[in-house]
Order: sequence, then structure tokens, then C-alpha cells
Amino acid sequence: MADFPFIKVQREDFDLTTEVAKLRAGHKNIGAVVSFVGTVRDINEGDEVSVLELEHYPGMTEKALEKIRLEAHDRWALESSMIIHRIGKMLPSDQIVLVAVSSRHRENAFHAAHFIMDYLKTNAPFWKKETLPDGEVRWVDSRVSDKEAEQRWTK
Amino acid sequence: MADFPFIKVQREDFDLTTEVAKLRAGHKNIGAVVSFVGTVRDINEGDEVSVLELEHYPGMTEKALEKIRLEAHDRWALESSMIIHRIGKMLPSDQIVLVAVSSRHRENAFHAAHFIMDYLKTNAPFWKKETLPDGEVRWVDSRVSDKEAEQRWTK
Amino acid sequence: MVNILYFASFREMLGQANEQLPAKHTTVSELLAELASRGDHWKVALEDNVNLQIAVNQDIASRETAIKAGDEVAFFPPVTGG
Amino acid sequence: MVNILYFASFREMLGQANEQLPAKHTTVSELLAELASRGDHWKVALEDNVNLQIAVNQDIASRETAIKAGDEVAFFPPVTGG
Repeated sequence: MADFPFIKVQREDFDLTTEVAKLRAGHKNIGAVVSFVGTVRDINEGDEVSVLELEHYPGMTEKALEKIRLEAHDRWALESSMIIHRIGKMLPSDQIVLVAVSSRHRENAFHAAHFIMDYLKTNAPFWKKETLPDGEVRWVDSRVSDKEAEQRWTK
Repeated sequence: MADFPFIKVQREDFDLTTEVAKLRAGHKNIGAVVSFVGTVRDINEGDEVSVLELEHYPGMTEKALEKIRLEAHDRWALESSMIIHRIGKMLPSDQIVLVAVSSRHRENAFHAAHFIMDYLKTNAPFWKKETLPDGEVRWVDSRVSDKEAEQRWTK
Repeated sequence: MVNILYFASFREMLGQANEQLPAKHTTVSELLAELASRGDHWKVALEDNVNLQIAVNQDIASRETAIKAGDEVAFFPPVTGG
Repeated sequence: MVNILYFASFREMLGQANEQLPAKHTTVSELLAELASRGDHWKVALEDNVNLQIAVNQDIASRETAIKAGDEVAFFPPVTGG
């Protein structure tokens, strides 16, 4: 069993191939790897976005992400999983978040990765602030659709 | 809009980061990328597997994969999608297949990638033959669970 | 002529990857009947096989699918890719 | 003492990221009432805010959650990561 950090909150970008290799290392019976990468869109709420800034609650963030990750392992038979979430300033097209999950069979990896993202969206203490081309700065509103997505997983 | 081959059937391995970069190129409003990588498991049906060999039906394979891909675009709002499937001999842990899908919002990318894999499993003309450590060679049986997974998507 | 292809375990069982037959059948079923007349080996592998998969001109087809001269008809076991 | 943290728009609206108050409250609600007594600005941002999110010792909590000396209580708007 590989012993790498399963949760990372970092300013630096990440490389998908490198991270998936870490996820898979030491697990010989993996048949499926599902990865989700969230990226900065150039348009939000109809407005062009120049810069996105991510703030978080250090300490609680890691705790919340690990809780979500372990909940996924409780619900599905997984081989390994990881979450990387960036903080600080990002530009359109930049990678924000990676969720990667491996399992023997694909069904579990698909469900678990989707579940982790839906829970992360409503339970991990991150906040986005966006800067528009005219210099306006605004906090991004939470989406009702994210709360609904989370509730679909209620047992 | 990037103009890269959306379907590839090839002997060579692929690099996740490189392929996802092609998938994203030219699409500025992507917010979500879901990738699925299928890998060779070291155990199948309780037996250790030494070598896996993939045979396919040239011509029909590409046609079947493109049909599945376009069906996914009909069902969900996607920005781009791609399928790479390897053929020939592979070893445990090797990558077999990549399905990658991008969209504005994560829900669509998750569903589409899962749908493409479920349909690929039952509709794309590939056949696996495995060699066990004692030299026994056998064709891999299709799984009832794959047929059931496909049928969940019936409209 | 009709071009007939056999894949995977079918190719191995029947000892050939492809063959051409005169196009005298109106459906896949009729073609299967002719192939079955070659002997039990053929009958069991194809006509009597409930898991037989069929493609006509590289599209999934059934025993009822019409065929004509120049068509490509493929027989194979359930697929196992991915 | 209780350590109080404000994040994101709350930090900006209230003009501070954290503060310490004597631990004389038994629940989050009582702490919110004290903060509200500072003026409308505080009352509207926190006590009257139906979207107020609360964490006690870095776990999601509610207004009814008990607090004691040494606890870390955080107030923030709905999260928007991912």
C-alpha cells in the first residue's frame, strides 16, 4: 500500500499523470481509475472572469476533505483515493481541484469520485472570489444546484 | 475548437496529462474534466493473469466508438470528449482504455464518461484473451453485470 | 458474394478469420443455416449459439437483418473490451 | 477564552479575521447574541443571516452547538470550492 498524502491543499499546480501514478502505486488489482479535474471557467454568471482567488479555513479544510474521502471508502469498495485542492490566485483554464479514485471495477470509482466532488462543493471550507475585467471584485455565490447534488447521496 | 482525433485505437500506451490537454485545447469555458482509465488487473476470476491480449474488429470498432461518443453528446451538454482504446499485448497494471469528457458543469461530464464506458463494454467489438502463469490461454467471458450496467442508461 | 468475418474464439473454433460465399441469402438466418449444414461444429458455434453476436456492414445486426451481395457479415462472441 | 474566526465575505464585512472573547456562553446562539449587540452591522451579518455557516473546533456545527473555554468557533458564508 502506497503511503502518499491523500489530501493536499496547495498553491502549486498539479500534474494529472504524476498524481494518478501515486494513486495507483502499490495497488496491483486496480481495474479502474476515475479522475475529476475542476478548472477555472472564463465566464461566470454571464460575466467574463479575469482572476479567481481561493480562500480556505486552514486545518478545517484538511479535516473536512479527509472525512469526505473516508466516507467514500465506507460506501464503496475502493483501492485508493486522493484529493488535491489549490488555493490562492488562478487564471481561466487553470486547474483548481483533482479528485482521483481507483477501484477494481469501474462502477465504484465513478460513484465515489462523483460523491467526493458533490460533498466537497458543499462541505469543504473554500471560498471563491472573482475579479472581472473592469476590476470589479466579488465573492462567488453558492449554488442551490450544488446543495441538491449533495442531497442526492443521502442514504 | 480543437481538431484532434476523438477516437483512437492503437497499440501504444497513452499519457493522461497529454491527452487531457488535447481534450481541453480551444475550449475556454470548461469547468469539469472527467477521465476514466481502465487498467489490466493482476487477478481475474480468481486466477493470476500474466498477459492480456486485446483483439478487435478494425473498422467497426472506430464506428462503434464514435457512435457511442456522439450519443453521449446528444444526451448531455459536453464541451469535448475522446476515447482511446489499446489493442495487442498488455501486462498487469498497463493502461487499456481512456475515456475523457469535458463540460461546463461536473454533472454532465460524470454521467457522460460513465455512459461511454458502460456502452463501450457491451457495444464496441473488442475481445480479451488472457494468459495465466502456467501458460493456459483463455478468452475472457463477458459479464452479466456489464449488460445490466448498459441497460441502466436506457431512456 | 458476401464477405464473412469470424472474430476471437469463433475464429479459433472455426479455423478461419474470413471467407466469401455466393450472395444467395436474403437474411442472416439463411446464411447461418447454410453454415450450419457444414456440420455440428458449425451449427453449435453459430446457429445454435444464443450468445451469437452479429454485425452487418459494421453495424450491430440480428438474425432477421437483410443481407445482399457485397455485404460484410461478421460473427463474434459477446464483446469484452474496456 | 473562545477563539472566533471570520472567513471570506464575513471577514471583509466585519473588518477582522479573528478575535478572542471571554468564554461565558454555553451555546453558539448565546455567542451570536453577544456579537449582535455590537450593532446592526453585526446582527445582520451573523445572527439574522439564514445562510450563516458555523464550525466549532473545525467541525460543522449549528446555533445549538455547546461551546466552552478554549473552543474555536468559526463563522462563514456558504462554501464555494471545487
